Amino acid sequence: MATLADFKTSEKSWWCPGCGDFGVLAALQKSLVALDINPDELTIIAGIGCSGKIGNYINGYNLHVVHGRTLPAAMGVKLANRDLKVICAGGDGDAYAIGMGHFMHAMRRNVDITYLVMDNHIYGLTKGQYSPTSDPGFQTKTTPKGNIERPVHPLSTALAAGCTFVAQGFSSWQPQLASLIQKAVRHPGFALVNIISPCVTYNKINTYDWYKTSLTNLDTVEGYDSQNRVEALRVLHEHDELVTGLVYQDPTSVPYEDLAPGYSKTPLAGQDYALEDAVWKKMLAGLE
Amino acid sequence: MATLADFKTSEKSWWCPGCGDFGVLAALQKSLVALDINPDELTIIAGIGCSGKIGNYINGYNLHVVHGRTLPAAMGVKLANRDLKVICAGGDGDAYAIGMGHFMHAMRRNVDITYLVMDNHIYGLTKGQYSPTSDPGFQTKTTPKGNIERPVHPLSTALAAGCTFVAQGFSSWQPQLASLIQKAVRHPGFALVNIISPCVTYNKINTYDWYKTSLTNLDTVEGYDSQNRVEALRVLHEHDELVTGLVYQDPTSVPYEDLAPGYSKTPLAGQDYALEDAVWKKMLAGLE
Amino acid sequence: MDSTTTTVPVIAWKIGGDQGEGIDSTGDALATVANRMGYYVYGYKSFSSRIKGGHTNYKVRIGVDPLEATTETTEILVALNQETIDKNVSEVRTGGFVLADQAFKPHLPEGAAAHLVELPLTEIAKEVGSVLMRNMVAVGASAALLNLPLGPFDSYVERRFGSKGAQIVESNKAAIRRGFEEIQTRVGHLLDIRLGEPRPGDRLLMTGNDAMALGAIAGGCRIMAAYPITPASDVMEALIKWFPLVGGVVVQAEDEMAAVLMAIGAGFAGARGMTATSGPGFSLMQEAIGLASMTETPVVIADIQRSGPSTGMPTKQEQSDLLQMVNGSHGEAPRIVLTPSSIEEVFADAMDAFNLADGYQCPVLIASDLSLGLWKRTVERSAIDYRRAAIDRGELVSPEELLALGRDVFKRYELNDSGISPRSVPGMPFGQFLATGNEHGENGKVTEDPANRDRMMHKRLHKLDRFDREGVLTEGPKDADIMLVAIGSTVGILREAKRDLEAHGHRVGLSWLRYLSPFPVEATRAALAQAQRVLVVEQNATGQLLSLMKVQGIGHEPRFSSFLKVNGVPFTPEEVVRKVSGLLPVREVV
Amino acid sequence: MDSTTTTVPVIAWKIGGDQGEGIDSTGDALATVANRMGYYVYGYKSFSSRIKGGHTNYKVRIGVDPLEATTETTEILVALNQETIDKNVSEVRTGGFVLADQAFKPHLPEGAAAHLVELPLTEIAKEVGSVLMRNMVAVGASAALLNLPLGPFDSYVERRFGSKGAQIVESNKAAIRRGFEEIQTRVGHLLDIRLGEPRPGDRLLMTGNDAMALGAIAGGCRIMAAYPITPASDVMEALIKWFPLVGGVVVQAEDEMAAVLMAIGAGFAGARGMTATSGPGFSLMQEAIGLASMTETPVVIADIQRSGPSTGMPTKQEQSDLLQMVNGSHGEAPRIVLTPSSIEEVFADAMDAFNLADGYQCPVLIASDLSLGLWKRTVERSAIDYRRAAIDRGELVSPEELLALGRDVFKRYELNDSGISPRSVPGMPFGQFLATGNEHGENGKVTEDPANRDRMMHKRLHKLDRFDREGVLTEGPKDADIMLVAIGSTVGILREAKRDLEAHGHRVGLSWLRYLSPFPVEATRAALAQAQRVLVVEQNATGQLLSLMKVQGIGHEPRFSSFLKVNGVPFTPEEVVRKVSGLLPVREVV
Ligand SMILES: Cc1ncc(C[n+]2csc(CCOP(=O)(O)OP(=O)(O)O)c2C)c(N)n1
Ligand SMILES: Cc1ncc(C[n+]2csc(CCOP(=O)(O)OP(=O)(O)O)c2C)c(N)n1
Ligand code: SF4
Ligand code: SF4
Ligand SMILES: [Mg+2]
Ligand SMILES: [Mg+2]
Repeated sequence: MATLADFKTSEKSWWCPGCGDFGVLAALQKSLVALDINPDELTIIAGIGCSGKIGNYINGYNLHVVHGRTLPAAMGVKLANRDLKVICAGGDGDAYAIGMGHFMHAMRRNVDITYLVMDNHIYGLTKGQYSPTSDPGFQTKTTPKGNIERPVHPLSTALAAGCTFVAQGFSSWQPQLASLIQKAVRHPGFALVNIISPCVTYNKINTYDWYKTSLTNLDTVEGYDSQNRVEALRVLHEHDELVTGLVYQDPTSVPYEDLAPGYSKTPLAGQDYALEDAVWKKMLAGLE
Repeated sequence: MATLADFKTSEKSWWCPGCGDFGVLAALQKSLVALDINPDELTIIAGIGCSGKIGNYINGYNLHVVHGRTLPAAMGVKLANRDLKVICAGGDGDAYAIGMGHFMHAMRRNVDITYLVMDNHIYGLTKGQYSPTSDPGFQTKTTPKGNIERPVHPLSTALAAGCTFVAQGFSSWQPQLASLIQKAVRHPGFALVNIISPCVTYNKINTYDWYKTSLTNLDTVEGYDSQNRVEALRVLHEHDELVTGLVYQDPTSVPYEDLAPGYSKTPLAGQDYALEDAVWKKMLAGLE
Repeated sequence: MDSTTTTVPVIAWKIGGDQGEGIDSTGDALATVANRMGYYVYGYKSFSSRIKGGHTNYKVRIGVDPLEATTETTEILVALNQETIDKNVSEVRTGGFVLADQAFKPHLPEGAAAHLVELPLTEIAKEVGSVLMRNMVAVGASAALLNLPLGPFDSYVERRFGSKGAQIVESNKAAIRRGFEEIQTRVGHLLDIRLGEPRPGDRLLMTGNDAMALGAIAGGCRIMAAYPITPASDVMEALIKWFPLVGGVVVQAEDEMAAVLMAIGAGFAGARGMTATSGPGFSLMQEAIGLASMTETPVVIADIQRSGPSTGMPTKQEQSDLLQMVNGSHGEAPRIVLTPSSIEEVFADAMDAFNLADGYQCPVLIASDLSLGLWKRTVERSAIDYRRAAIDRGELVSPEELLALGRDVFKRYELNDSGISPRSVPGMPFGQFLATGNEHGENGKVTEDPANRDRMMHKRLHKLDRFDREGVLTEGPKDADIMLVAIGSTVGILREAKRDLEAHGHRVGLSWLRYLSPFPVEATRAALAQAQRVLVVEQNATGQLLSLMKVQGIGHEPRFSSFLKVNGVPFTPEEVVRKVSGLLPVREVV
Repeated sequence: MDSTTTTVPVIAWKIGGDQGEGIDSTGDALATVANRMGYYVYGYKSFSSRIKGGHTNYKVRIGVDPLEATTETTEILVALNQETIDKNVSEVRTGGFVLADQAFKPHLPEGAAAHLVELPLTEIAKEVGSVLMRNMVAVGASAALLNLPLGPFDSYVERRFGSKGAQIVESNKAAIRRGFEEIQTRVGHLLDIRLGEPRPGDRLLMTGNDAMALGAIAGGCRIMAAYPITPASDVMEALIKWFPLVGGVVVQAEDEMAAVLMAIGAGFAGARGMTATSGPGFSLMQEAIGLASMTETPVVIADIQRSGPSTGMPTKQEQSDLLQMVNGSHGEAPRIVLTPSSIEEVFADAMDAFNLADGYQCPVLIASDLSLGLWKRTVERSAIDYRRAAIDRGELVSPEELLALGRDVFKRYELNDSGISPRSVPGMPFGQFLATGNEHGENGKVTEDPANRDRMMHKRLHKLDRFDREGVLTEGPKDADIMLVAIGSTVGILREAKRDLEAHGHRVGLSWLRYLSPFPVEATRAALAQAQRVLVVEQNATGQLLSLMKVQGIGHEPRFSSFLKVNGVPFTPEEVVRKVSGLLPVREVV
């Protein structure tokens, strides 16, 4: 059984002191231990951004892809070796700007992937432009007069897209976040955990303090039913998505891997790819 | 005032006889007349697919772009000349597969564009692969054993994305479709009309007859309130999106053009771009 | 009239009508039967980016020797409408036949050299069951004109329609027989030529796209992700059909960027992944090619080129993505670019591509083209052999080595002489590493150290220095009067032209490049050094292959010239013969 | 000690510390003041793809003549931490100074040739208000060492911090003064060199990205869409600042494909649109470039190149997207590629790009690079003149002509000698047309007719035949001992090297290409014909510029060679001098 140390690397962090991403990293590492995952079967597919550097700090097989395209790469990884634990991580720009198309389609396909979006409402690494989740009116380098676009609502969007597991955590609320990550990894299908992860350098509005007073913890909402999609949408609307906890889980979720016709039950990676003569003949039969 | 003839071209249609796209074309042309639009101020930005050929049959300024990217091109057109009527059209693959990211972001920006998605649940032009709106179990060239992906729900997705006008029409129900298109064009902001437009060649399941018995016309639903987003989501869920009519309109919608700081009130196209010396000096002042 | 009939090695047959009228399956029926009888077949379709309506035609050349191109003349034209006659009659050679449906009151234009045979195709079809059978009646009539026996058609129908029930089988058979008899009883065998005897063998009738899919399967590919696009879609569709037999999986991606990233993800995770696309999709994959190159992740990308730029002419032939294949993606991202020139080479290259991708740990691009991808041709079964090469995963670190190293020691990008570092794959204890598109050190960690940068750029760029596949193949004399040079489907065309030119007494060579990256500089130089003249024949407008040669200092001399075509129609051997004849002094046949 | 002080034309100052410690604004303060005093300034930063932490430094060269590069030695190093000393002291020349904050107990390594001056920077900062003022104390101390008067610093502070209230202004002034006095009283002016007198003029201090934005505005650009990326983001950010003054609009797009399509849409609709990006984003724009080229829609795309491939080293210099700029996109898609080599040329090219895009109705790419885009330099105000060229919209059909034609007659793609067809824009009656990425006829309608295809390909490819801008600029003798050749920011480096080499008696020429597509074949040949040797200096690994020359038959001879660098650090003039000295026989200074 792996320990916390097993999931750490010698790499020194490149994040600013106080960055919310430290909390995401910590919760993830704790969850990996709690889930009894083996570092060799762990794959982290990370995007480009401050957030995307998370892979550098976790001992696992890490693929750091081009901006916005973690999810298709992760699908390729999972389908190549269905025994692996596949975790994607990236920022709100990576996920919801350039990555939006892949995000929507990954949810529809329901491959067994956990997606941690480290949402700071800003582009950190490129030094402070607004992001798709930035609030209206928010002033940034590219919105000096305030943001005029309607923000993406990741959770309602995920529900509309048919995502089978939708949750939101807060980097400061470690126990809940860690428990959400664990549930997400255990979920058989695509699991989104949008994680509020404040940027202390470029976002002086959506700060730790601001969130602490704005967020509603769904765990404390009496009678909240996380299996009711329509109800979930209503509650999200009511709270302008400022909630944490498990928003929705489809208990009947069957992952893509189990539905794909003819797809190998054992990992494709590591097979010898030998062909049987009879199979080859069968393929060629249609060409005679 | 333009007549129907003014919006026709000499081009012979390349669609299969009976294709739903004929109905979309007809309703659009009728609407253009009813809206008293001038063919010179009409721009159609069309995608790639059978559907994308619609621009070829309408007398207007037509930009036939690369697959999936009508909406950003349309934004460029509208911002270049805010006096133009900007209509986008394309298929369900163009809109919701390769174009999904742009679709989500165009809705957030709320530029005054009308988007007609000609939805046949199939890739027509590439000869019958399943599309993002294909039903589960649907057998196509690429899903010989039946589709295993959850379909995109364009209307709920649009609502989640903050779209300020969401409607669905049916190519066979001309009067309603034409009226929806007119409302959409008049709407100050981004307007989505998803149009059920059967493919008679590659989709033998979602046929005209099938739709005629499956669709609920919202115009006939007593008390349906098209200004209530949450209610709209509930009704869509209830009918699995098989409805026609105006699903939602935000009466307070202000288009992007009216919010962009400093953006010219008169069309940018056609200006002489002359600079005043004082303005130039002001710009250079920060570089002294 | 047998006495006046010459036996010929090839006859060309063509059927034309509107798209959506079953032209494809009719041509396929004839081609399949001829192929099974032991003839060599080459099929070629002219079609548009449109589903129903609009003229389309399918030409099938049937011969006693291998065929590799379509040509300018036709012996038998089957016309389902007048447009077909108007558009195609000029290529029907004197004495040839136009076989037309009475129903549309066909007529030949003034001065046409062909015979018109009006047949009640629609009428007969209705009699035997349904107007849909019209094309089958035409097939039967064609068989009679071609002097082919009916038996093989019967077995074709049984195989093809067997699953649809006895009635369908019988009425199809009847349609063919009625067409056959109609010719026999009404006109007899009127062609002044007669096809030579077939030479039965163990052969297949297939396209380059079929070969691509089969090569991939044989090469160990088990994950394919693609987005539909003409003329590449059927690589995906073939794999969807065949993969379930070997446990593989195809994902129809949301776009080409997703498709190629899925394939890269698969490569990272230790499986063999690929994608297939055409120009527009290939342009969208440029960023990802850089990622695979930088992270040294194996991936195979097939580009079935079509007419560009932009949407261009989606159903038309071209070879104009070469420069993008070699140089596309920002920065300097080493890759391998293979250029198969025949269906057999497509199979071989597709199969080898996966060993090469694993072996050199880089993206392998396969440059096919529409003609090579879509047109059916007779191929020896022995050339499509899954045992032609063993699966070779390249440099992999062993579990034992990793165990000996322990945690945090393994260097995924260790520098060594070859530039190829043994890799680990997820699941191997102590093999963890970071694969990143950022510049990185030997252990994979991101670093901007200038000295490391130099070393890593050198490693990636020079690992291909040892690439040692045969770069150029040549047929004919090296010191030829003229050396024809090409890649892709143009090579088959040149081979047919070469035969003709040789018949006219010219000493003609044919050289074709088997890959463009790394560029086979020495092999190209050697192949072309002695030729009097060199003609680089390309289906593009700017001479991209010659440009690639010129960068290497090959092709600047006046003995080099280009022959280019970009109008969407493949070169014909005849065109090449005319061009070459214009360049060379006339020679007597010896 | 004035007597022993030599007057020099340039002094280099450098400040180093952790990222996020205000190194940027400190360097800017000194550079701005020096520039306003009439000195010429060149700034250069070394930074990482990281927000806080990690070493960064900012070097400012201050001189009495124009400067165009960063060099290897430094006279004054301001160190805010020990790492700065360790990493940079080797470049401090003998007699130079290391000015360090006492707070971290600085020490010089064994054998360092510099003087260490420890100052209580932090302490003084605290005294005048806040530890944040530490850098300002260092600025003051530097001013004293450099022998600059305090007055200009006071006015800088007033301008810079005026809006933040009198107290901030005063405490900043105090910090600078205290630093200044500290040097004066504690060490005096110890440098053995002294900067020559400034030559006041009307100058600006700006980056190439500033110039890009200003050129765009002057060129009539009013729509810009982009996605943030280093080192291109500040083109967008500058336009966001300036566009409201002229009614323009910037859209921060969701990705680069959206950005370029927005710019294309704007061009179609008759406005002038652009986008700016760097390698990864540029790779994503390949498909769209083909669309603009095929539809003959004007659009301007700036690529501020950085180290590739893939994510590469995002904050490091490189010039490795050249081949993709010239040949990227599938098929054959004509475009113009401009290569400015200085901030002034960036301004000129950005401005002209819009006339060229309208004039040739095609995409215009501007190849800038990180060094050119990000580093501030002194520029004469007269070189940044919005009146340098009139707006020229190119061939436009007039409303009268359209009216005379009536409906359905206008041919958007009419064939003519120039290949450039007068265009209409939405809003013009009877000017309607279809702009499609499919091949099309003169009226814009889709067609696959082979003859039309040939004509249209010819039209698009050959309209650039008349492109007649000056292709190559040369300084120095054409029959030089060595001709240095480059593009982009490398040119300024070579100019500095050339001066040095000349001082050593060499006859050196410098040629730089002003565009790469269409390739200025004759101009390049002419410029290089007479040189004894030609050295093509490029900041990439494979010699892309030389490759482009070689395709044209230029550069194969042995007198040509390449000097390449790809480790992320720009060439220094010294490096070039050493390289050239190695190639040339030693000459006596005459
Ligand atoms: C194709 C491409 N475009 C742009 C960039 C530049 N880029 C790097 S990170 C980033 C966005 C960062 O924002 P986010 O995803 O929210 O991550 P954060 O830094 O806030 O964690 C961008 C635009 C890139 N690397 N690649
Ligand atoms: C980048 C790119 N990828 C793929 C294609 C091929 N392609 C043309 S149309 C189309 C999809 C057609 O489906 P849809 O958008 O639903 O339109 P329909 O034909 O059904 O109206 C595809 C994949 C392309 N033209 N460009
Ligand atoms: S810039 Fe913001 S997101 Fe990036 S490391 Fe710093 S605090 Fe975190
Ligand atoms: S294939 Fe389908 S969508 Fe395309 S034209 Fe025919 S009926 Fe319409
Ligand atoms: Mg962010
Ligand atoms: Mg469709």
